[in-house]
Amino acid sequence: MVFYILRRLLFLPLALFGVSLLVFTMIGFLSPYQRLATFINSPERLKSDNVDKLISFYGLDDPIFIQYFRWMKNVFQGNLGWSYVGKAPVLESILIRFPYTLELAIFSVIPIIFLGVSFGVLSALHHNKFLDHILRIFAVVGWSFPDFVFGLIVLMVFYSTLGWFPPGNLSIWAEEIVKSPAFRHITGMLTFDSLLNGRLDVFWDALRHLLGPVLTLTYVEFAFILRITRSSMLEVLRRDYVRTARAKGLEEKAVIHKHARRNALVPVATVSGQTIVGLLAGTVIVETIFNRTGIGSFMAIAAQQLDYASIMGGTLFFGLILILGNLCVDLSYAFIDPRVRLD
Amino acid sequence: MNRGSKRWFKKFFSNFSAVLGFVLLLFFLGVALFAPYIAPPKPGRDAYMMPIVTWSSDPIPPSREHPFGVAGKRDIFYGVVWGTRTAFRIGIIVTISSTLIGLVIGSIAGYFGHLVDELLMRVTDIFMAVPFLVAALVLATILGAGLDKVIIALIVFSWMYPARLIRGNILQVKEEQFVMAAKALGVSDLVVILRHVLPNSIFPVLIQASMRMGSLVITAAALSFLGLGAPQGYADWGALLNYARNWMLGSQGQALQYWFMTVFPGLAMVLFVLAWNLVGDALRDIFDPRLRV
Amino acid sequence: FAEMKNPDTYIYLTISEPDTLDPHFAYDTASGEIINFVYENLIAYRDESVTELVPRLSEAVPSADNGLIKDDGKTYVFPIRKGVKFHNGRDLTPEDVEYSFERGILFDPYAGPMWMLIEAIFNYGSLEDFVADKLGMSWEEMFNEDGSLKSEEYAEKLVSFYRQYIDPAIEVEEDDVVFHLVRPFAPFLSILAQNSNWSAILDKETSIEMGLWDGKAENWWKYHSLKKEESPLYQQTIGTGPFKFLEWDRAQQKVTLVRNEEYWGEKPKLAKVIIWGIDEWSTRRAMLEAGDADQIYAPLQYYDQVKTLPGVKVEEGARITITAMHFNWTVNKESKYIGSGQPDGEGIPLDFFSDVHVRKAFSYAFDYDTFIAEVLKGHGIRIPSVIPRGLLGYNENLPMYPFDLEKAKEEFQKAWNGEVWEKGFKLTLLYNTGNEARQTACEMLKENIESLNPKFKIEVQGVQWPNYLDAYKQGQLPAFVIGWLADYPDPHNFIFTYYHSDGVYGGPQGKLYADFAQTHFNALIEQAIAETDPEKRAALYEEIQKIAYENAVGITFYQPGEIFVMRDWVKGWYLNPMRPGEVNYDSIWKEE
Amino acid sequence: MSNSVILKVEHLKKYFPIKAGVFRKIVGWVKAVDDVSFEVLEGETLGIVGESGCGKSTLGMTILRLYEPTAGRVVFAGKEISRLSSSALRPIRKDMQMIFQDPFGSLNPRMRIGSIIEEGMSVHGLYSSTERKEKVRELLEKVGLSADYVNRYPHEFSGGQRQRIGIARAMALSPRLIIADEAVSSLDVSIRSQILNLMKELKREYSFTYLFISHDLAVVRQICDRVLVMYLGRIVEIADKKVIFSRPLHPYTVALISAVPVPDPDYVVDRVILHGDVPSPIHPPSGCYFAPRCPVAERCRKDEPPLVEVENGHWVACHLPGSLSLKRENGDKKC
Amino acid sequence: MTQPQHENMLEVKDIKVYFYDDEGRELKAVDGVSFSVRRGETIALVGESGCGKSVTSMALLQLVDSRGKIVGGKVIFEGQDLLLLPEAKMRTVRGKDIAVIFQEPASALNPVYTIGEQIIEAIILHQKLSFRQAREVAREMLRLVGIPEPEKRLNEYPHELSGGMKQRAMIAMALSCRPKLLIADEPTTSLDVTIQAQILELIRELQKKLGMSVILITHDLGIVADMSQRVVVMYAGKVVEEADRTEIFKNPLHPYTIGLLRSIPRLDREQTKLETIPGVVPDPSSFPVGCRFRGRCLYESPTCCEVPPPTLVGNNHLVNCHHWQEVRQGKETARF
Ligand SMILES: Nc1ncnc2c1ncn2[C@@H]1O[C@H](COP(=O)(O)OP(=O)(O)OP(=O)(O)O)[C@@H](O)[C@H]1O
Ligand SMILES: Nc1ncnc2c1ncn2[C@@H]1O[C@H](COP(=O)(O)OP(=O)(O)OP(=O)(O)O)[C@@H](O)[C@H]1O
Ligand SMILES: [Mg+2]
Ligand SMILES: [Mg+2]
Repeated sequence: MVFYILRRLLFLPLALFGVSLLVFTMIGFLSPYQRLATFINSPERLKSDNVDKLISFYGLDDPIFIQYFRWMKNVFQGNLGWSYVGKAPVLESILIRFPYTLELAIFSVIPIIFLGVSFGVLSALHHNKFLDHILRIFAVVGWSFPDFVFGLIVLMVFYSTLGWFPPGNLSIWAEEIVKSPAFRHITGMLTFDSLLNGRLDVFWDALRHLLGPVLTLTYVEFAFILRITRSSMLEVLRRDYVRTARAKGLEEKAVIHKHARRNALVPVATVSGQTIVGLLAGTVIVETIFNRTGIGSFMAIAAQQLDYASIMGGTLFFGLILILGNLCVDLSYAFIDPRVRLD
Repeated sequence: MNRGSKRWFKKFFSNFSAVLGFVLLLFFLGVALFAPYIAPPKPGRDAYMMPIVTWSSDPIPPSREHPFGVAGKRDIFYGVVWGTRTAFRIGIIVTISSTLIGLVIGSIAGYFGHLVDELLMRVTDIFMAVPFLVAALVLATILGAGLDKVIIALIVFSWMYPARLIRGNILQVKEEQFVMAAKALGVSDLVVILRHVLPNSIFPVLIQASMRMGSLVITAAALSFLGLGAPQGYADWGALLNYARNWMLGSQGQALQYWFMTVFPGLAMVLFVLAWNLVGDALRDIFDPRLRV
Repeated sequence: FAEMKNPDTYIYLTISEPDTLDPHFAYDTASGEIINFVYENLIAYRDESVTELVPRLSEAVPSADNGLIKDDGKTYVFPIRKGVKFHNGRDLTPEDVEYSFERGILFDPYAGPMWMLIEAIFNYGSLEDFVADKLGMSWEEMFNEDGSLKSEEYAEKLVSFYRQYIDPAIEVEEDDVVFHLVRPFAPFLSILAQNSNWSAILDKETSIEMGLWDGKAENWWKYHSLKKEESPLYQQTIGTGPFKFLEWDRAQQKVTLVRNEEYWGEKPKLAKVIIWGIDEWSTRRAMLEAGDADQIYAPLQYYDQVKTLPGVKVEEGARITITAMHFNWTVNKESKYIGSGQPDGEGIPLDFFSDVHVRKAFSYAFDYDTFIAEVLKGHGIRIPSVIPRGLLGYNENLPMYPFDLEKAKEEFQKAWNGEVWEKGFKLTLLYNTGNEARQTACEMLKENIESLNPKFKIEVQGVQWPNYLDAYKQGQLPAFVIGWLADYPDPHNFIFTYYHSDGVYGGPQGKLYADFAQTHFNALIEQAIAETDPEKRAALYEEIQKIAYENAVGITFYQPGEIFVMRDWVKGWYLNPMRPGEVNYDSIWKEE
Repeated sequence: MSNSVILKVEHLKKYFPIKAGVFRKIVGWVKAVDDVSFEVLEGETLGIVGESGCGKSTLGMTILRLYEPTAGRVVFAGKEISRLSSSALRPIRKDMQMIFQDPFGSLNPRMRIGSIIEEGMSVHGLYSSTERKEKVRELLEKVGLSADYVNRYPHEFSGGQRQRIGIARAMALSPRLIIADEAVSSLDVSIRSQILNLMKELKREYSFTYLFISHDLAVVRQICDRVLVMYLGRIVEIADKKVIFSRPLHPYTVALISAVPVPDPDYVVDRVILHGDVPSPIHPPSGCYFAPRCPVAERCRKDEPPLVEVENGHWVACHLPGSLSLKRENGDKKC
Repeated sequence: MTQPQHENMLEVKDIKVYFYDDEGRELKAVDGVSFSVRRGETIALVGESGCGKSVTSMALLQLVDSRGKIVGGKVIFEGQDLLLLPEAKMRTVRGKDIAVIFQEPASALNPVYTIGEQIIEAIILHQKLSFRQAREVAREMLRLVGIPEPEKRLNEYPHELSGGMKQRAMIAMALSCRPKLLIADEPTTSLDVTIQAQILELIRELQKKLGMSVILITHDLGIVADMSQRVVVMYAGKVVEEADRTEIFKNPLHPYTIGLLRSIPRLDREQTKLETIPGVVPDPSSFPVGCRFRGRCLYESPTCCEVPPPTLVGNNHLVNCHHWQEVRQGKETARF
C-alpha cells in the first residue's frame, strides 16, 4: 500500500508539470496586450500615458519559453508569484480562500450524499413505478437548473423573504469576534474554529450563512448520487446474495438496508469522493451569489482577467487537490470494499 | 430491423419515463426544425440574433405581442425558440467531437495497452487535473468571444471522459473470446478494433454521450454566467436566463414580478436536459449488460 | 421591515476592491475612496462644489489675491498647517509635504496617476520622458532589464537631473511649501485638490523607515516605478485623515476603516466604515433590503427595482464624466473587425472614417433622446462635445447633431463619392462586456444604420476586457466607445484627452486623425491651457468644440447621471462630483 | 493415422502477472502453464483434462500464440511458431484453429453469422467472394444448421447451435489442427452428445488433428485417442486412453476418475475423496503440487517428481506411481 | 401419493409459477408441478437447464423474483399450506425450517460481510441467541462442514476463501438452524469433480447426522444416481416422470428420461456413437400445445397434443406420457 501511494505520488510532480505546461502554453497564445489586462484591469486605468511600458516592465513580450522558465524558477524557489486578482501573493491568496470552499464542500456533501443515497435506494425499490419517476424527475430538474437560478431563488426565499440565511460568511458582530486576537484560527473554517473556540453563537451565525449555498448545492448536485445509487442498487438487488439473505428469513427491511445497500454503496463512495473533489473546484457560481469568496470564484476571475500567476498557481493547486483527492478516493475504495486489497 | 432491436424498441416504449423523454426530445427537435415558422426572423438579419424590441432594459411581462415577455430588450419567445437550435448545436457538436476524439484516444490506449496506454492515460490525467471551468474560461478568453470558441473550449476539455470510458470498455471487451477468435483467424489489429472491439464497447459511451448532450447546455449557461459564450443577443437559453439574473428578486412586495424571465427559458432548459437524461437512462436500462436479466 | 443595525458603523456595498493603497500608484476610484479618508491633501473641494476650494493641510488656498500665487501663476505657496498629527503620532511638517510630492514624481509608476503633476509642473507626460529629454537618452538606454544601471556615469547624470529639476521645483521655505511650475497651468490647484491619491501627504520619516524613497538624490531611480505589490504602501497607510485604515480583507474584498480619534478637524460621526465588494447585484440589493447594508452601488438600469423599496431612498447626481464614441481614421490592417478591409461591401477600407460624411452620418444616426430617456431612464444629459456640464467652456447652445435618419442617409450618400451607399459596408463595433449602456449604444447605432440600407452591416460584439484592450491598443477597432472620468474638474482634462493628437484617446484615432489634430487642434489646446484668464480660456474651448462639431470628430453619447441608493436612516449624505466613491464618510451619520 | 508429429510443445511456460485490486499492481505471477512438453501426431485426438483453472485453456491459447509464451517452443508442422512475428504468423493461422470454450462469448454479437464464418476466409484470401458465400452455406449445412441462417445474429441461436457456428468458423479454413477448448462443457446434456457426434464425424471425414480440452472425463473417454492430465499448470500423466482409464498411475488421475459420478445406481466405485482445496497457482506448494491433497504422499513435498515414461507411451510425474489404484466393484465388467 | 399423509414432510401440489417479461408475455416457467418429500429422504429434481427446477424450489419459499408470480397450487409443509401463510410467518419458515444452498457460492455470499457475520445473522434471527452464543454455534457449524481453523475463517470475507470453502460456508449457514428440509440447488455445478465429490459426501454425512430431508436439484444424472432415493424428472416446466432411483435408471418410461440417460457419455464404457435427443429445448415463452416434449420425441402421435395426466405405473412410478406402454415395449425390444 505504501508502495502504491508512493508510486502515485511520484506521478504527482510530473502531472503538475504537465498541467503547468499545458496552461502556460495556452497563455502563450495571448498577445502581450491581452496579458496586459492583468495590470490594466479596467478602462479607467488606461488614462495614463506610459501604459505600454508595462509590457517590457513585466516581460510580457519575452518569448513564451523564457517566461515559462522564469516562472518555473520562481516556483522552485517557493514563489508562485503575485496574484493581481487576490491582491496578495498567489499562495496566500489561495490559502486564505481555500478553507471557505472546503467548509462549503464539507457541509454540502453531507446532505448531498444523504439525500442522493436515500432517494436513490427508494427509486430503485420502486423501479419504473410512480415514485421512481417522480424522484428522478425531481432530481433531474434540480440538476438541470443552472445553479445561479436556483441560488438566486434560495436567496430570495430564505434571505429576502424569510430573513434566515444571509449571504456572506459572518455577521458583522461575529466577524469582530473572529477577527479579535482572542479568537484562535485553527482550521481556517469558521464553523469548526468557532466550535473549537467554544463560541456557539459564532458557530450558529457561521452556519446560518452557510445554509443558503449548502441548500443550493444540495439540490443541484444530489441528482448525480441518486442516479448512481439507483443503478447500483438495481444491480445489487438482482444479486444472488440478496436472495440468500431473503432465504435466511430476514425481514425485507434488513435485506435491503443491510445486505443490498451496503453493496450498492461501493460505487457511490467513489462518486461521492469525486463529488467532493468537484465541489472544491466548481462552486464558482454559488460562491458569487452568496458572496462567499472562495477558491472557485477566485479562479474564475483570474481566468477572466488572465492573471497568469494566479491561473498557474491555481491550476497547480487544483491539480494537486484533484490528484490527491482521486488518490484518497481510490484508497477509500479499498477500505469500503473488502475485496479490494492494498498489498 | 431484426427481432432483437424490435424487442429493444418495445422495451423502450413500455417505459414511462423513456417515452416522456423521447416525446420531449421530438418536441424540441420540432421546435428547432420549424423555428423559422414559429418565430420568423426579420428578413436579411442573422436569425440567431434575437431582435431588439425595446431600448429600455426593463423586463416587460408577457403580452399578446410578446407571449413570453421581454428580457434584456429582447423577445423571450423568439429566444427560447431559436435557442433550441443553439442548444442542439452546442450539444451535438461538442458531444460528437469530444466523443470521437475520446474514442480514438481511448481505443488506441485500450487496445494496445502497455506503454501507449500508460502515456495516453497520463496525458488524460493531466487534462483532467485542470479544473474544467477555469480551463474553459482561459481558453475561451484566448480564442476570443463567440459560440464557436466556447464550443472549442468545451471540446478540448471534455474528450477525456469518453476516452476513459471507452478504454475501460475496450479492456473488458478485449478479453472476450470473440476477440481472441478473430485473432486466431489472423485478422489484423486495426480490423479487430474496428469490427470487433469498438462496436461492442461503444454503447455505454453513446449512453454517456446522450446524457452529456443535456448537461452541456448547463455548462454553456454557466459560462454564459461568467460572461463567456454566445455574443450578446444570441439566441441562447443560458443568456436569456442570465438576463433574469439581476431581476430575480423582483421589486418590493412582488417577489415574483419578473417570473417570466426565469420560467420560460428555465423550463426549456430543464425539459431539454430532462429529455436527454430520461432517454439516456432508458437506454442504459436497456443496454447496460449488468441490468439485463 | 428592516431595522437599523450597528448605528455607528456604515456598510457600503460596492463592486470593486481597491487596487492598492499607495496614493501615488492608485488610479482607480475604489482605491481613491479609501485613500481619500485616510490621507489628506493640501487643499480640498468645499462640500458639493468643484470650483470652491477650502484649505486642508495647507492653512490657505493660494490665489493671486492672497499673494500665494506668484510669477503670473508659475509659483504657488502653501503655508502648512501646524499641530496636525499622523495616525502614528508624528507631527506634520513642511518637509513631509515636499517629500510626498517628490516621491510621487520620482516614483511615477507606469500607468499611474503621477503624469498629472508631472504635466502640470514640468510639462512632460511622464518622468521617463522628462529624463530622456533632459539627458538626451532614453530610459531603456540607461537601464538594464533588471533595473540596474548600465553604466556608473549615468548615475551622476541622474543625480544631477534630480538636483537640477526635481528638487528645486518643490521647496520648503520656513513653514511654507513652494511649487515652481515651468509655465502657468490653470488647473494646478484642481489637481492638488482632487481629494485623494496623487496629492496625498505622507509622513516622511515613516516612509523612509518602511523603505520608500529615502529622500536622497543618489539612487533615486531605484524607487522609480515599482511593481504594485513592491510598494511598501501597498497595504499600509501613513496618513493624517479622519479615518484610520484598519483592515483590508482580501478574501472578502472588504476594507474596514475606523475613526481617527486624534483628528485635527471635525471628527467623523461614524466609528467604523466597511466598504465591501459584492459583485452580484441581487445579493447587494437583498442585503440593503434586509438592512445589512446602508448603501449600495446600483447601476442605472435597476432604478425601477430600487425606487419603490420601502425604507430605501434613491438620491440622484452626476459626476464629471462622459461616454463617447470616437473613430479610428487609420485602422490597423491586421484588424479582424473591418470585414474584408476593402470598400467592397463586405468590409470597410482602413481609412473609412477619415471621410467626414461617414462620421456625420454616424452622428445623425444615434437617437440621443430616446437613449437617455429609455436606457438611462432620464438620468443623463446630452452635451455638445466632450466637455461635460459644470466645467469651463461648457455651453449648451453649441450646435449638436440631432437624431435624423434622413440626414444620415444623405451623408452616407455623399460619403466616399457615393461608393459607400452603393456598395454598402460591414464592420464590427466592439464593447467590453459588463457595461450595458455602452452595449446598448452600439446596438442602437447598429439598428438605425442598418435600417438605412440593407447593405449596411454592423456587428455588435462584446468581448472580454483583455481582448478589448488588445484590439484597442493595436489600433484594430474601427470605432471605440469609451468614457472618461475627470481627474480634475477642468476642460483641459477632457479636451486634451480626446482631441489632442497626444491625448490618451487621440492616439487610438489613427495616423490620419493625428495629422488632422495637428493642424486643427493641438495649437489651440496648448494655448488654452497656458491661458490664465478664464474667459479667454472659455472662448478658446468653444472654438475647439466648434471645429470638433464641424468635423464630427466623435459622438458624445451622453453625460450620465447616477443613482445613489441608501437606507432612509442615512443622514448628511451629499455628492461631490470629484470625490472618488459615493459616500462622504467623514460627515455622514445614521439616524432612525 | 500417419505417424508424423504435427505439433511439438517443448518446455512451454505461460505466466500471467497478477495485478491486485483497482491499483493494477503486479503482486505475483500465475504460473498457468509451467514447463509443459508433449507431442501430437498427425490425425490423432489428444485429450487434455484437469480441474478448472489448471491451465488447459491457457495451454491451448499459448500454442496458438493467442497468448505470448513466457518461455518454451512450439513447433507446428515443422516450423517453430513461437518466435514468428505476428505478420509472419498470420498465414500459418489458416492451418490451426480453435473452437472456443464459451459459445456465447466467442461469437461477436454484432456480426451476422455469415460474416463470422466468412471472415477467416476473406482474411486469408481464400476463394472468390461468391465462392465464399457458397462455402458458408455448405459449412452451415455440414454442421447441421440451415443455410438460410447466414443473415441471423448469434443471439438468435441456442447454445448448441452457436457451438456449431464456432465449429463451422474453425472448419472454414480447413485447418490441420483444431484445438477444441471445452467445446461442449457449457452445453445442455441433451445437446452435448449432438455436438460430440458432429465432431467425431467431421474428424472422420477430414482427418483433423484435435487437441481436445475438457474437464469432463466421460466426454474425453468417448472422443480421444490419448489423454494428457494436467494439475496446476503441469502435466502429471500422459497415456493412451485405454491405459488411463484402466490403469491410471498418478494418484490425482485416480482420484479424478473415481470422483466422476456415473449415472448408474449399480456402478459403485470406491471413491477417492480428497481433502483440502486446490492450491492457488500463485503460491504453489513446494515439491509435487499435488502432495498436499494426495492420500499417499510421502517425500513428495520436498522433491518435485519428473515426468517419466513408465511404460510405452505412458508418462507419469509421480514418485509413487500406481500406489493408489482405481477400485470398482462392477464397473470393469461393462468395459 | 400412495404414501400416508403424515409421512410426507412436504407436499407440492400442482404449483404454477409464471413470469411476465417487459412486453407482458407470459412465461410458464413452472406449470403444474407436484411431488412430495418424505422425512429424511433425498429427492432429486433433474432436467436440463431452464426447465424450472430452481423456480420450483424458490416457489416453495416464495422467493420468486418480482417478475414472477405463483399463480396456483399448494405447498403443504408439515400439514400447513405455506402459500397461505402471511409473509411474517413465512419468514420464520425460511432459514429455520427450510434452508437453501445455492448453485454459485461465490455470488450467493454477500461480499461485504464476513462469513461469520452472515452465519451469525441467521442464527440470532431464528434461535434468539446472544451474539456470543451465536458465534459459538457458527464456529461449531464451520467445524462440522470441515473448514479448518473455523475461528479464523469466521472473520474472513468470502473472497478470501476458495470455491469449495465458500460452498462449505454456505452449507454451514444453511444448516446453522438445523432445518427440517434442505434445498440444495445445484450445489456443485461450479466446482471441480474432486471438490464436488467432497461436498456431496459432506451433504450426505450431515443429512445422516441431522436427519433432514433434502431436495437436490441437479442436471447431472451421475449425482442423482449417487445421492438420491427418489427422482423427479422435469422438462419444460412440467414433471415428466417420478420414481425411485433404481426404477428411473432401470425402467425409465418417459421418452425424455430415456433420451437423457442415453445421451450422457459414460465414463464406465466406451460408445462408438453417442445417442442424442434431436432438436432443442422449446422456448419457454412459446411451449408447444400439449406435451411439451412433442417435436423431439420418437413416439409422437396426434394424441400428444393433449397434455397427458400423470399415470401411475406401479411401484411409485409416475409418468406423464400417452405412450409409456409403447416405450416400455420399445425399450424392451431394444434390450433384446
Ligand atoms: N488473462 C489472464 N490473466 C491472468 N490470469 C489468467 C488469465 N487467463 C487465465 N489465467 C489464470 O491462469 C490459470 C489457468 O487458467 P485457464 O483458463 O487456462 O484454466 P482452465 O484449465 O482452462 O480452466 P477452465 O476449466 O475453468 O476453463 C487460472 O488460475 C487463471 O486464473
Ligand atoms: N427472474 C426471472 N424472470 C424471467 N424469467 C425467469 C426468471 N427466473 C427464471 N425464469 C425463467 O424460468 C424458467 C425456469 O428457470 P429455472 O431457473 O427454474 O431453471 P433451472 O431448471 O433451474 O435451470 P438451471 O439448471 O439453468 O438452473 C427459465 O426458462 C427462465 O427463463
Ligand atoms: Mg478453460
Ligand atoms: Mg437453476
